[in-house]
Amino acid sequence: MSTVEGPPKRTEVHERVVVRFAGDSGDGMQLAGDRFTAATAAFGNDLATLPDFPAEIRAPAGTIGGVSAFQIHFAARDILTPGDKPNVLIAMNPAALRANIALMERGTTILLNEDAFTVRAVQKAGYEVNPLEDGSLDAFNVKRVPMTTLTQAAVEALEGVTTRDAQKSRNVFALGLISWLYDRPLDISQAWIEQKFAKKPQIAAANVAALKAGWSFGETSELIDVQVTVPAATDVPPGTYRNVNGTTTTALGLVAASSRSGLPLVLGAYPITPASELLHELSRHAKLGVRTVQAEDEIAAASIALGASFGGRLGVTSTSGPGMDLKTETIGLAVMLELPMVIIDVQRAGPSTGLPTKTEQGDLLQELYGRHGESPIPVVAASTPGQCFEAAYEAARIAVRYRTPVILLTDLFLANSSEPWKIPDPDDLPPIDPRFRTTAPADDDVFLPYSRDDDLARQWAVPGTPGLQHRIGGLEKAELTGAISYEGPNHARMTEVRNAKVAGIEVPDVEVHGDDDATLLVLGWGSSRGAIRAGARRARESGGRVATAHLHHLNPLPANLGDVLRSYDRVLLPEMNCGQLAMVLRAKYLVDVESYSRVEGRPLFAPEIEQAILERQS
Amino acid sequence: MSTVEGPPKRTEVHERVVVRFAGDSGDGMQLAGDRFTAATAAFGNDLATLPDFPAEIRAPAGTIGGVSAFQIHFAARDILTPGDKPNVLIAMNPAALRANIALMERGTTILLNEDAFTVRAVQKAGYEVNPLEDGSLDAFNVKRVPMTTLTQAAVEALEGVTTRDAQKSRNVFALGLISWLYDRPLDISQAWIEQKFAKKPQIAAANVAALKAGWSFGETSELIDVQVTVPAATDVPPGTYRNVNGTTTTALGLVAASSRSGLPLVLGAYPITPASELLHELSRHAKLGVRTVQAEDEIAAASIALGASFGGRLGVTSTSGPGMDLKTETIGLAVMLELPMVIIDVQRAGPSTGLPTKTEQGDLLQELYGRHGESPIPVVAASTPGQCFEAAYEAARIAVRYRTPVILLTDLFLANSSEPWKIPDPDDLPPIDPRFRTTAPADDDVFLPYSRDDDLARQWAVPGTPGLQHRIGGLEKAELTGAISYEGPNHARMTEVRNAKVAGIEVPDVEVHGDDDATLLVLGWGSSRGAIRAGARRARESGGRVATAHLHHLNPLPANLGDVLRSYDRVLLPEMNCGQLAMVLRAKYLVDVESYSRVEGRPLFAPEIEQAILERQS
Amino acid sequence: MSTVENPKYTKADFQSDAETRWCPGCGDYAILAAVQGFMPELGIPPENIVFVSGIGCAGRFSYYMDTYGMHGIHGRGPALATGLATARDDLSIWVVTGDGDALSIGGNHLIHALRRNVPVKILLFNNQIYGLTKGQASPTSERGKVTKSTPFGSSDAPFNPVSLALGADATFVGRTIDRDKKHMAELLRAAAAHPGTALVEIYQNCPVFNDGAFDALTDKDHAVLNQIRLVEGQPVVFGPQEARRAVVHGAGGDLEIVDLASADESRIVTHDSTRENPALAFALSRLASHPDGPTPIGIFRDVQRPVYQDDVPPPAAPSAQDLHALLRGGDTWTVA
Amino acid sequence: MSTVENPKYTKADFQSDAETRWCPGCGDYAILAAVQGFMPELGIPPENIVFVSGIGCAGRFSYYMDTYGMHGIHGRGPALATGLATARDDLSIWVVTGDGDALSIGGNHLIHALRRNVPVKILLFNNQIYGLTKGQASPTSERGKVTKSTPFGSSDAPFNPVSLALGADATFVGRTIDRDKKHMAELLRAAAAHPGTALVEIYQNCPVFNDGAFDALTDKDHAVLNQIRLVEGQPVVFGPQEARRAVVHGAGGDLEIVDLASADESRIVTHDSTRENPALAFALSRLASHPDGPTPIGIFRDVQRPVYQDDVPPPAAPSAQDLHALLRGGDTWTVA
Ligand SMILES: Cc1ncc(C[n+]2csc(CCOP(=O)(O)OP(=O)(O)O)c2C)c(N)n1
Ligand SMILES: Cc1ncc(C[n+]2csc(CCOP(=O)(O)OP(=O)(O)O)c2C)c(N)n1
Ligand code: SF4
Ligand code: SF4
Ligand SMILES: [Mg+2]
Ligand SMILES: [Mg+2]
Repeated sequence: MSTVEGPPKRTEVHERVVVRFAGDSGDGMQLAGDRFTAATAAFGNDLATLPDFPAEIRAPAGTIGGVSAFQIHFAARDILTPGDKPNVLIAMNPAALRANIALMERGTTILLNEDAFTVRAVQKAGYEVNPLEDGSLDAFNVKRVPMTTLTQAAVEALEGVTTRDAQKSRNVFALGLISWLYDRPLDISQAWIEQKFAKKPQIAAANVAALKAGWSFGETSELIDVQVTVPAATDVPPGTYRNVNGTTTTALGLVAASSRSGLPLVLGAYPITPASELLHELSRHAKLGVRTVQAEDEIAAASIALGASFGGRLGVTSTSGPGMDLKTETIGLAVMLELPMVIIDVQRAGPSTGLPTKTEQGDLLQELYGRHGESPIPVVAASTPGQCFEAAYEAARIAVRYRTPVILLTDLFLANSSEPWKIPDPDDLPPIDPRFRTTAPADDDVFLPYSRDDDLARQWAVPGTPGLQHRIGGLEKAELTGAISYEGPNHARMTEVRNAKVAGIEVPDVEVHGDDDATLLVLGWGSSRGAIRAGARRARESGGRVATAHLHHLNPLPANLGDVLRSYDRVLLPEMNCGQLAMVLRAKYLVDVESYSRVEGRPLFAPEIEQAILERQS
Repeated sequence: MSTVEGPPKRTEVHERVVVRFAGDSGDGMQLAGDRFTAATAAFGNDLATLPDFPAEIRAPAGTIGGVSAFQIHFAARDILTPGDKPNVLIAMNPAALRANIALMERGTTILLNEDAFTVRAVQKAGYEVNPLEDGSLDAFNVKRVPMTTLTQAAVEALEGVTTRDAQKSRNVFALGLISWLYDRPLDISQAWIEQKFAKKPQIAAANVAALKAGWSFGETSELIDVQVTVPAATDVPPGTYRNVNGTTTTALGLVAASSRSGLPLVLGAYPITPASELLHELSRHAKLGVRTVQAEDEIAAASIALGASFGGRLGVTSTSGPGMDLKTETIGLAVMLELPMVIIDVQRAGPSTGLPTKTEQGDLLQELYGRHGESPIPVVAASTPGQCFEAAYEAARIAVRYRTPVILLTDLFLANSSEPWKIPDPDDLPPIDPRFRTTAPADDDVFLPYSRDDDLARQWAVPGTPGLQHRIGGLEKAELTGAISYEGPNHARMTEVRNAKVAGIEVPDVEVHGDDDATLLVLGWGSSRGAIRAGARRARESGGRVATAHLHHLNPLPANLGDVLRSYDRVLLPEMNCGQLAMVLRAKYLVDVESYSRVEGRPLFAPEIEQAILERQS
Repeated sequence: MSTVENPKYTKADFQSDAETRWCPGCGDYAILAAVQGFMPELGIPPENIVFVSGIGCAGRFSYYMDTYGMHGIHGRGPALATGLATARDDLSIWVVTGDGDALSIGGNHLIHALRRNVPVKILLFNNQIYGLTKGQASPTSERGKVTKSTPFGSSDAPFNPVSLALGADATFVGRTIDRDKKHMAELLRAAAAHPGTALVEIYQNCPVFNDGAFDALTDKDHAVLNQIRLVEGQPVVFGPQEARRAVVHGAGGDLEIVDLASADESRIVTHDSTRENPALAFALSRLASHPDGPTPIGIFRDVQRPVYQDDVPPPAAPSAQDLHALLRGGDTWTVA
Repeated sequence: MSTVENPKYTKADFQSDAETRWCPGCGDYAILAAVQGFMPELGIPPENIVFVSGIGCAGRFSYYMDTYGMHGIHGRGPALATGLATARDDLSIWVVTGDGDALSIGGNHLIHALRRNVPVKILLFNNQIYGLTKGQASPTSERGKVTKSTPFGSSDAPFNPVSLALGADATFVGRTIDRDKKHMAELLRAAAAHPGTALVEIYQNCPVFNDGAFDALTDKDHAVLNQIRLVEGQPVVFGPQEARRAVVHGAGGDLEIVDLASADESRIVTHDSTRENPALAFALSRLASHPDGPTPIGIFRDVQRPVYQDDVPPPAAPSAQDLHALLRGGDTWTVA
């Protein structure tokens, strides 16, 4: 590469850009993506990101199965999804190219590590012939960058840096290059590197050198003729922000609920993809008083949470599909005991073991109806990475206020994707008051653990409280006393009370957005929110008229929902399942809700929603 | 008692009678009821019976909690339920009287063991004052029979008979008395006693003596002035009959399916009330080749059944509510593996541990939707004790034909109650052909375990078959090959195929009975069939117009169901739950199905259905 | 848990007003009386004591104690109690379970509680049968046992609960008998004093479905012949005066039972439940695979090991400041 | 299962065409090669062999064997295999499981399979970590282990799988090492020959999440120091020629490790895996609670006990006549 001043560059201004980093699991693409995200956030763009991990632990290096990718969508205006079609693909090897080429539209840019396209590597990726040679990439704007060589050259000079270190900093070279391409400041990344490798100065040096080499290659090489700027977003409300994925916000929401309620948080969990991350995240907060138990299985995990709740703590358990199956019986016990408990299901794709690294919304009906007997449970669903905070907090609030297990639904997409999140002021959060029963009854009367307040919430007296010793269990209980009762009429009354309590939970009305004159309502729940909003926005831009609404409470449903549904000619309900919520709404409101169903293990995309809307313009 | 000829007796002819035997758990009421039932069946009446066990293992003798009862309804015409209001109550002690008096209408007869009404016993039963003395029974036709004394007297003469033996044959005295009252032959009971106690002749003698004493007391005592005859039923189709409860017929249906399909039966089960009886029943058939495993828990029980199915056997697992929760994950695996498996849920009342000895239909939604992900399963529900045979056979047939787990729903009421059952000719049963894949593919092509026939049933090749070795598991499978696939579109197709396979199962159209001009349809499923039919019959007798239909297949639903529902102004759906099937039908057909819901741990009664119908006559 | 001389509480303080519902003559009555009688010794207020139980006749136990109580679901008692112990380090937590509850459906939770050394005391009522479900074989029923579910005899070999617990690295394992109030109290005392998980197997007679299962150890003439009472620091000898027998280290390394008279003094086992190595305790547990002959009762093992989560900060709700700081952690930026 | 001299089958007959998907350098590759290499010895046609596995990296094993195979759900392998063994007595059934799969979620099924003595062979790949879920502590991870789920160190004590199995009355328990193809083959051979349940613990290195967990037994210099190879009928001695050591019966009855030179011949343990009493096998298993020092490998126990359901009639579909008779059983009456 020439070290003399390079040619002058064109610069273009774009409103939104989607960049995708792809390489072998070992290539550190997630890190490159993270850092680029941090710089972009600091720069002031709105953004959304999505990592795309390989399903296999570590498929052989260089194979399709081993490709790991990270996508970021950033813009000068608020954005709602990590984007569908990348404008730029960074491919660190042939497998990365082959695995992602299908996502690229003609005319888009592909930055690839030329050095990696050896004969062996090309074969390993499953190519017959080298794609750089058979013209199969002609439709794209391909930039071949000898990243390995350049990184090598940049770092070999340094003291005590091995070739291996050089190898490992290729990703940082790519980061530098892409930072130049989109005119992101280097200092943030550099500071991060220096702090991260503070203990290994030569590694730090190597990475900084690679970072700068990437930048200056962009600046000087003829290969790259245009620099793109995406102006900072202007429509961002003021406040302090951080970039978070749904796992982090879920953890924060729970810790916030613990802090605000004064109830220590106890998590019982058993590792499972993708829910494990929440266990990892909460385990790091031990010093704050959070207790996590890696249980022997999900049954124990749920039981541990429930045991903690009985002890007057905030008992939480988290898992994904197969684990939910196993928690069923314990959740049913919690329904009978009427104790607060939060169960988090980070949904993944498919029945049985299914597709552990893909996303879906297939567990809704299980949460609503998956227990034997009449066993009602409130269900809350999060809609964006940031909103997981509120959703988790709300789940805990309902659980404590109404003395009931609450299921919080998120999914793999929410858990892994990230967006800038305006950090809330804890004091603005609704209070959570455990309202423990602490006073013993007067001598001549007895404590009635199943007597209730106006919310039908029962009295909660915890061990250690003098004079309130009592026994509860899974057999049907007599009204008020909670003693065992086999009386039919009592069972009927208790069944009614349990139903009424959940049905009576106060939930906010659903809000409708969009065109007043719209005859089509697109209703959603969970992680499809961004895609639906974006799809509707696009549809409007192409002249469509549509209203949208999104549900965060799935049981009970908002009081105004029936009227809202009836006020439109057509209601379309996109779900990443075979129409589960649609069926619930049809039964409840006898409205002909139309289901838009996708089960491809991926989030919904804005363009398909846009199209679905436009197809339904009357 | 006087041994001289007693007074001449009036005889009355009744069309139907309900008799209830009640006593302490130790009093042998179930046996007395069983024997009376046998005699009545042999006599040629149609009948239905229902035992009513105490919830506690063995509550202290003489307490309400320890009362055990047996009810029989027999008639000269076909009957449909064990009856609601008894005409005669046999009460062996004060607790039995107190526990059952609420069931008796004024004017009905109460035969009680006078000797048992001691001061202590009366208190133990929870009476303030002796009900024989405070006039509280004036509304009834009370016959005080000193059963203990009379039995004593009858047997003390005999060689080597202890007072204890005498005590223990009080129930047989009652049997003799009631046999006289309804003019049942004694010989059958006598033969049974002699055979049962063949090894203990003096016990046999004591019981026979007690039996006869009871009879002659009826014949001779002034106390009993009328003998009732219920003529043999005339509308009974010819054939060989036996009296069976739903547990026995379920077991027989499974064994029949095993015999007809040639697939050895393997049951994996873990004890639980009321499903344990099925485990006990099938365990007795080991000599026929039936293998039963009492597993360590329900998860293992289901896994054992599924492992057996993989081995090319008829894998079956049986349980009740709490156990269903635990089988969830394994059933999901069976859905993915597409292997035949029968899961039997003998429903009991309530969520969690609930009311283990009461009946309910609360598990329907769990069976339909209780698994994570999109996990469709056929569901069959039995409607009468006898029909459990067909239902079990049908569940096995569907499982084998379509290679799918099938859930069979029965309930505690069906499992315990009995009725005469016309023994079917096995040759009339539909064939079950496993259609194993046995031929290895030609050298150059491969075995495709997930290739399908017209029913979408996949190829089933079992271990031991040369050349067809293959691997299957819970991860999503590639179409045809069954290899692991993480491809989104493949997952969408497989989800569709699994849904289509179950949706495409051939089930007979639902039949409508009753008045052509009816505008009200009463639709039912499961054990409510008898009550609905009887209720409708009564309603018609009092001038109501109504049609009835009953579902035996809950997934998929009969093809004509939508049209049937739409052809009535009103559809009433009685269920022993909070409207579970109603919600499914509303969602699917957008018909305003009205739910009649009872969750009192008891079967539905004909009179309440009759009333519900009459209230809805337009 | 310190036991006190003049207890502040009486047996009555631990008797709830729920009517006991076991069959007449059930061994559970004796155990209940013994436990209620022992509780005052702990000197712990009833409100700081919790009984967690599973499902079964044994499981009903928690209703009869006037403490806090949770009647859980089948087999999950140890897991529920683990959650409670994790959440609250200020309580005395007891689990009551049956042989089916603890060893069949609940086997996994039991062995994991034992290895973790969770601070709970587990009372296993072993009647070698399923009582509540009216008489099926349990994991401690002998091979060949005829029950409702095994009409031709069970083909499973039974667990030896003490061996299983030792194999799971239990720090405290004891065995006692429903009929022996005094011995039971000793074991309850030692279990209560043990910092980690204590498992106490209690042989319990079920007169209705498995009557006499423990006659070899309970009825007058046999008890003296068959009870091998493990006494700390004492040689392991048993049997009537005229025919004393001893447990000795055999040649091959196994333990053997020989006549005391003919026994080589130096080979007689001296009982020491505090040995770090569970091998000898295990060997003792193998003297009887089933309680139909000479069977050891008493404390097999009682050793110290870090108690579960004693090494982590106590559970607490984060302060407002901590929460504030936590929310603002990581890279943040401000939009004016 | 007779092993034959000139096997009819070759390794290739047991290799499926599925692409192996483990990380480079994973110990599972070595185990796969060893098992595929051993299979021909059985002389059993591939179609009569079934591999059942749970979930985990280890669980993928069944896809790579060209036999019948079932990749089940997490922890349920032994239960699925019990069903298969109950249904079919003509198959050679193998279960492949991991330390989390077998000992965490699946612990209960494992101990029950062992006590029942179901005719299945269980290969437990113990890498002392959760591999597939990317590195959490497992029930065999050492106390204090820092993992993603235990950032401040695990506070659970680990299981010793051999001790646990012996406590559960296992009839066959062995231990081997992924790197030692020959030793593994010996254990597979013995396991295959055992009529009941055989549990073989295989120490397996996970280079990605728990690299070097077994270095004390595998890397050249340490192996000779720490491998205590149990050889039938031989004294239990180990270590390099210049520093041989012996396992002896200690005074108190525990086993001790001493220098061979100074050892009292008569006290040196002679290995006998066929002793009815598992006490000595258990004692051997306690020589190392964790494989970081001298650790026994080989066959701890191999005894005969009735095999599960060998005592009941073989599974069969009832004949038409039997069915006819059964339906007409009990009191019947005929209506003309
Ligand atoms: C999930 C579940 N499965 C099965 C049952 C039924 N059940 C209740 S208690 C019990 C076993 C009781 O035996 P044991 O634990 O020995 O207690 P015991 O009654 O003998 O005291 C069973 C199988 C249940 N309640 N829940
Ligand atoms: C019910 C259920 N819970 C959790 C998981 C997630 N999971 C898959 S494998 C595994 C543990 C793997 O560890 P191990 O058994 O030691 O096998 P390894 O990967 O180390 O070979 C877990 C927790 C699951 N698949 N199913
Ligand atoms: S069944 Fe047995 S254990 Fe249960 S209460 Fe009765 S006697 Fe006691
Ligand atoms: S994670 Fe570990 S155990 Fe799993 S495949 Fe990779 S190296 Fe092997
Ligand atoms: Mg028991
Ligand atoms: Mg592992």
